[in-house]
Amino acid sequence: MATQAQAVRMALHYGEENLGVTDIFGEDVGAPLGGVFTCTQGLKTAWNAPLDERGIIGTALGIAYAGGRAVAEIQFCDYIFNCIDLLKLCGNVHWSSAGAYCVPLTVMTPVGAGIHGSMYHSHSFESMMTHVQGWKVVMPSNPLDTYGMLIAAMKEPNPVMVLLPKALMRTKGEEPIPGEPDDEKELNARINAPVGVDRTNWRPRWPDGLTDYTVPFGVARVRREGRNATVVSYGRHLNLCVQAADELSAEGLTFDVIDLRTLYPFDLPTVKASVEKTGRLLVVNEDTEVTNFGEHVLRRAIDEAFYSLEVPPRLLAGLDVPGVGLAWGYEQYSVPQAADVKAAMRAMATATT
Amino acid sequence: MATQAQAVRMALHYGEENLGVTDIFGEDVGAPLGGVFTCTQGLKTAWNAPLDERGIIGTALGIAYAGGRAVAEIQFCDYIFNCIDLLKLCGNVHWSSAGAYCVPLTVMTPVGAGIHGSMYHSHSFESMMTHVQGWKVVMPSNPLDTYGMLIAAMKEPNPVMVLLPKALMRTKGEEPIPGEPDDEKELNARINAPVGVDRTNWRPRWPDGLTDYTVPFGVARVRREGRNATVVSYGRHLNLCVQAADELSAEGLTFDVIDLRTLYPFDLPTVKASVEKTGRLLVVNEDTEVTNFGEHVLRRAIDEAFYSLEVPPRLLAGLDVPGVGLAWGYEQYSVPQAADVKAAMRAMATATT
Amino acid sequence: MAPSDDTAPADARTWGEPVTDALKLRLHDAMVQARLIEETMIRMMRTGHGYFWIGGPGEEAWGVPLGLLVHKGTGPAHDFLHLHYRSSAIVLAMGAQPIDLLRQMRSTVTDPYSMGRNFVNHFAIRHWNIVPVTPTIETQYVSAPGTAWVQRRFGGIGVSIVNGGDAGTAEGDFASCLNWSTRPGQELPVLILIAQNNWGISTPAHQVQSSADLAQRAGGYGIPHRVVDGNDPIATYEALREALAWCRYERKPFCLQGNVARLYGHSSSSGALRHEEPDCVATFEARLVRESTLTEATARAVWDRWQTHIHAALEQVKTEPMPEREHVMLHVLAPAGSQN
Amino acid sequence: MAPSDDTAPADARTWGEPVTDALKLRLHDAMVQARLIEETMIRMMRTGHGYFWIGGPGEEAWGVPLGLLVHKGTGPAHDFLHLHYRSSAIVLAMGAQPIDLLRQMRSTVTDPYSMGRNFVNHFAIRHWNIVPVTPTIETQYVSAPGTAWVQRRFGGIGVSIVNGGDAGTAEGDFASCLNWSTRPGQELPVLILIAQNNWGISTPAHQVQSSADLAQRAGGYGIPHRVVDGNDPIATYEALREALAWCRYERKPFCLQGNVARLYGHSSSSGALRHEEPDCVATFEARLVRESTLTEATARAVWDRWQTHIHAALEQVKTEPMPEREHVMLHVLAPAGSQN
Ligand SMILES: Cc1ncc(C[n+]2csc(CCOP(=O)(O)OP(=O)(O)O)c2C)c(N)n1
Ligand SMILES: Cc1ncc(C[n+]2csc(CCOP(=O)(O)OP(=O)(O)O)c2C)c(N)n1
Ligand SMILES: [Mg+2]
Ligand SMILES: [Mg+2]
Repeated sequence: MATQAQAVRMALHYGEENLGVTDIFGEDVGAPLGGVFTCTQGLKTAWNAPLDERGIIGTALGIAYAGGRAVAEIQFCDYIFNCIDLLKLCGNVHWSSAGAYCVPLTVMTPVGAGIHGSMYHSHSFESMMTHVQGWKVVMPSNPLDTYGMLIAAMKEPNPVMVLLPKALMRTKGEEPIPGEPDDEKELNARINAPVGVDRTNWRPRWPDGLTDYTVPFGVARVRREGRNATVVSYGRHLNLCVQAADELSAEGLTFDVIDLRTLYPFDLPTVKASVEKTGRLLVVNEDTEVTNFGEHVLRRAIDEAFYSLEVPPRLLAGLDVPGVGLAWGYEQYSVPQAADVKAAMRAMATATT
Repeated sequence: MATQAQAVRMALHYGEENLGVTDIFGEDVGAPLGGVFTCTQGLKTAWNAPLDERGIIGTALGIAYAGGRAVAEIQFCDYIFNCIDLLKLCGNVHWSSAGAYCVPLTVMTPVGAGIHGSMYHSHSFESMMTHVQGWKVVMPSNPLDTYGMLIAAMKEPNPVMVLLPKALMRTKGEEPIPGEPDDEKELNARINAPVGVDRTNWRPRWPDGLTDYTVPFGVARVRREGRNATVVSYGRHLNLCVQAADELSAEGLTFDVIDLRTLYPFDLPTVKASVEKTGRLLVVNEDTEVTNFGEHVLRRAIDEAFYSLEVPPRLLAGLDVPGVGLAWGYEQYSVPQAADVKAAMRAMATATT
Repeated sequence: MAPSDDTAPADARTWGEPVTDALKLRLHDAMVQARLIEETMIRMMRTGHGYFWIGGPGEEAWGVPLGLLVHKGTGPAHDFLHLHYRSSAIVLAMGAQPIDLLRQMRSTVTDPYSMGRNFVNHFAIRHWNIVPVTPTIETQYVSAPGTAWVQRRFGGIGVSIVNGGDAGTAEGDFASCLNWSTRPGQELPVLILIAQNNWGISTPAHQVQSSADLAQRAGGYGIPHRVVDGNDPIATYEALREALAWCRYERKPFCLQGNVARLYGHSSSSGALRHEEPDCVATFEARLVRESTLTEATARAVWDRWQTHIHAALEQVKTEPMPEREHVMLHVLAPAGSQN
Repeated sequence: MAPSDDTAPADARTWGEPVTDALKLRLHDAMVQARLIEETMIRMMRTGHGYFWIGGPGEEAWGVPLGLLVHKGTGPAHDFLHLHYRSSAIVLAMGAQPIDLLRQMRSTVTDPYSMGRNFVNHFAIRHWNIVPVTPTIETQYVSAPGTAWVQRRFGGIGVSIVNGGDAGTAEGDFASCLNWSTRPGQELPVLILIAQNNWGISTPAHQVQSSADLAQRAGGYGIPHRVVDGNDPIATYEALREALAWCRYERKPFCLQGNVARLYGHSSSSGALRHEEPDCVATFEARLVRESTLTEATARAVWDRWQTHIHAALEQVKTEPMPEREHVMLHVLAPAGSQN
């Protein structure tokens, strides 16, 4: 099975060949490194940008204006915060020009904690980004969705922000990406750049059968079905929720576990239907908890299904600290861990009304 | 009565004289203009910065490091979005340095719509800013609070973001600022720079009796008391809520109208107590509605007082559009207006359970 | 579809027609038109037919020559323009209809640039590659390398032209433009303009700029640069012609600064009052009369013709509808299949 | 309270002691110390005593001379340092304790710079005006004018020193620093350093920089500038001495670039393997031996002494506690009365 990084690579390759992608660029995105997480190894349109995030987003916008199609990477979302004005511009071009221009552009950036990244390789970005208009915002939890949402992004006439949970970069999926070789070793041999040797003459041998597999925006996926509570999550923490649901079934507790996948526009009907069924709602993410995107999910769910709620709907999110510290304890106690997720789900399912 | 702009001016004067303020700076903040809203006219430490918001925030941080105390202005919050990384840095210096450094710094910036400002003089900023850690965030609704919260800001060892509703800049308060002359004409003659003539030799004659009047952070003010619902707001919209409450009393509906004043940390106990009393909660602001600070207020209120809620708590906020358009209709239909506020309050108070 | 006048000259090393009397008259005509439109819009603001005015009166000798020299059309074969809010003379000299500027000034729903959403002089004209004018100062300098990058790959003679004020060069984005335009072996055809009017709102340049010659900053990146008297349309025209030929055929950046006037102050916020600054239209007209290229009577006729034209346009605009509730949510997201 | 060694020289026009044999030995000693600490920390990372390593081996000839020349102390009378993550040699030459770097490397709660929160080499030393090293590239260049502004007003000879890499100069913040340091009549005493190692992670400088001489960008702002061989501690020392004297007494900016080596690659992410680059410590030591300033035996003794010192420090650090739950929310907000 492909890893998330390999899924990105294959999707971008498909985009270069079939969806008009002209430029894949960012810091260290080109040869020889192919991205700090190897996501852009071997791609024919990949190139190294100057160390200037504002220049990256601005250039990407210009490429879109001129009819190109860029996939721009910000090396870590931790370094995107000097560009929020430019993201806003990308998102308002179509509206402010009364439809004259559009901004077909994909930005991808690794997010979240989980790799001992310290204060500046652990940021989350979904709360701030969903507050920026004119973008679609996605955050996959597995390689297959990563592939399918990147394909969707490269077909979009609007800017799309693809948030890649960095802790999942090397994680394999449970479902194959259509067209990937059955044999993992073969996949690695074909598309992983060799390590420890000169890569100058290395070329990938892309799998032949890659497809147009597309995950449409705005459609959640129900990963587990159950009765006792609804859990809404995405990205890395979605997997913790699934795991906890499986474990809690031993205690007789079952959950609807909803993988939002797209955060803007998010799939309210699916959330609503589930809450109406279970009467309980827990939203889980790892962004800091003040003005957190999960609070938006809660608010919209309350708007739609307040009278179905038996107990207070809750958010489990990161502590409101200025950063995730490097030492083990900081991450452990400021970012929800597997045990915290499980405890919060159990509490939600068993809270007395 | 002093206007909000005059309140700022007097508070900053008090700060220069008594609270160690060394630099008041930003674009066009110095003579001869004294700020695009006249907030910094006549101040002895005011100076004009280069047109570079990143330089402004960076320099302000440096001034704090070196033991100075700056009040930096971003001309409109619409132009602060290229500095979010620097605001985050200001907010994490104390934590990341394990307490070695602090960042005593006040940033003030005009926010919100209401002056036909079009797409880039109408932004709100509280949702994004409350998601940035390490800052206190305030948004006054009247000149007296503006004065008192600026005084508090200039005493703080932490960075404070003062969001000034731009539509209130020329609005007078109902309560005098301690020390301001009783006669409004006298106040104007003393501290308003002359219009249409050369200001080179103009000097303000500051009122003698200005005081240390301080509005503590984190303390809301209940502006109206009532039974039928709790309304939480701040800034410009708080006044619309008060007005609506007064009008709706004719219909026999009364409200607790809470002026949060400080958004971070916000006064949850006051909100909670009120919701427990009224059983109904409406939060009103003008920021766009997705991942909106008002959703945080709702979430915390639900955490604390879910079982007191008789009907769904609601948020009334701006539409999720890429900007407030210039033509009358855009602002009218995308930003909550007085009639919308009144209708939402009536609906909240009268919703059947 | 896009009008396109693909008039690449046979001799690949020059660009634009030489200065003749006919050209001088065209320059004069376009300068008068631009001035009158701006003055009309200032009056509209004063009389309640618009909320806010900002624009370029005083920059006609800088803008008109550029407008005449643009290789206009759609797509990378043609020039891209990344402009700011004082660029009306450029856009009008390219052939924009006066009535459309008045529409944006009045925020009518018929405003083709923004449907009444943006301030006046915030153009967005896709068929001429005029990308949306950003209200944020200097951000146009980071999108310009993007269009130029596509043009570099495309080949041809299309360049990207970016225009902005002096104070704005303090934003790091100006430096980003210089840097991205000069990656070794990947140099970009960007004409980097600076309209030096010695002010940023109320802040005089000498308080915040180490030197009035801002173009020399390009020198640190090996970019050829020059300062020209932006009040003299002939000087400007010649300088732009040369600079554009360089960018087009060398496929490399050039930085040109024009020293211009801010004739009505910053904007309506500061009253839009007439200031004691050089008036390039009057000076140029006097010179043409002195040189007998123009008589006073023909000059007067030019003013009258545009005055009449603009008056009629204004009357028309006053009858046009304003945006309503149903326009608010239009264009929030582009529909599938949209393209530039 | 802050240690302070206010040793302003009598002759106001020079700064720092001249190069003598004694000084050369001090330079050598400090360079060895810095190298050994970095190599120890790389080993710590490999053996599980730290999650991540980034640092400055290869930049000793650039950092040590600066560390010796800093006017160290607290407050605007002394120098402020706005450093980046390859600045260990500077901080060690100033007198920082090796054990403290090891503490940060191991993320112990005793780490005095960040209490185990930040990556190694992210210093924050208030008593020496070393402001927190920012993990964000180049933002130190926008805070430096702020401390220098206070120093300008304060008078005296304190300056602000900002250090960063070559690739980072592409961020607009580098230009902001040049601009804010040169407002006419308000020039700031900032020593603007660039450590040019020809790489930004995996991206070679020649792909993204128009010229290897980045200091010349300062020329566009009228700032004197110079490039020095950053592998030669004597050349660096002399250049820094001069540059610092200029900043201190002219109260104006200077831009100095040092061409340095990146001896162990970017960081532990790229393996922290030894690269084929000039080794300034070995070269300098060989030269001192050749010049008979040092014997091979005394040189060996220097290495041994530091090795022993560092080994003991490491053993100590291994016994120290890690942050726990109660440390997470400490320092989120500064308590009332806090001051710098
Ligand atoms: C990023 C940003 N900051 C601030 C402003 C507010 N503002 C509008 S125009 C202006 C002055 C611009 O001066 P300059 O660049 O010289 O252009 P000029 O108006 O003189 O033509 C300022 C500060 C803005 N629009 N964008
Ligand atoms: C704003 C920002 N963007 C990206 C990064 C990721 N990053 C860390 S080091 C580095 C390369 C820096 O190169 P240079 O400035 O030359 O310094 P060097 O590491 O070579 O000393 C990058 C891109 C970052 N830390 N901050
Ligand atoms: Mg100007
Ligand atoms: Mg480097």
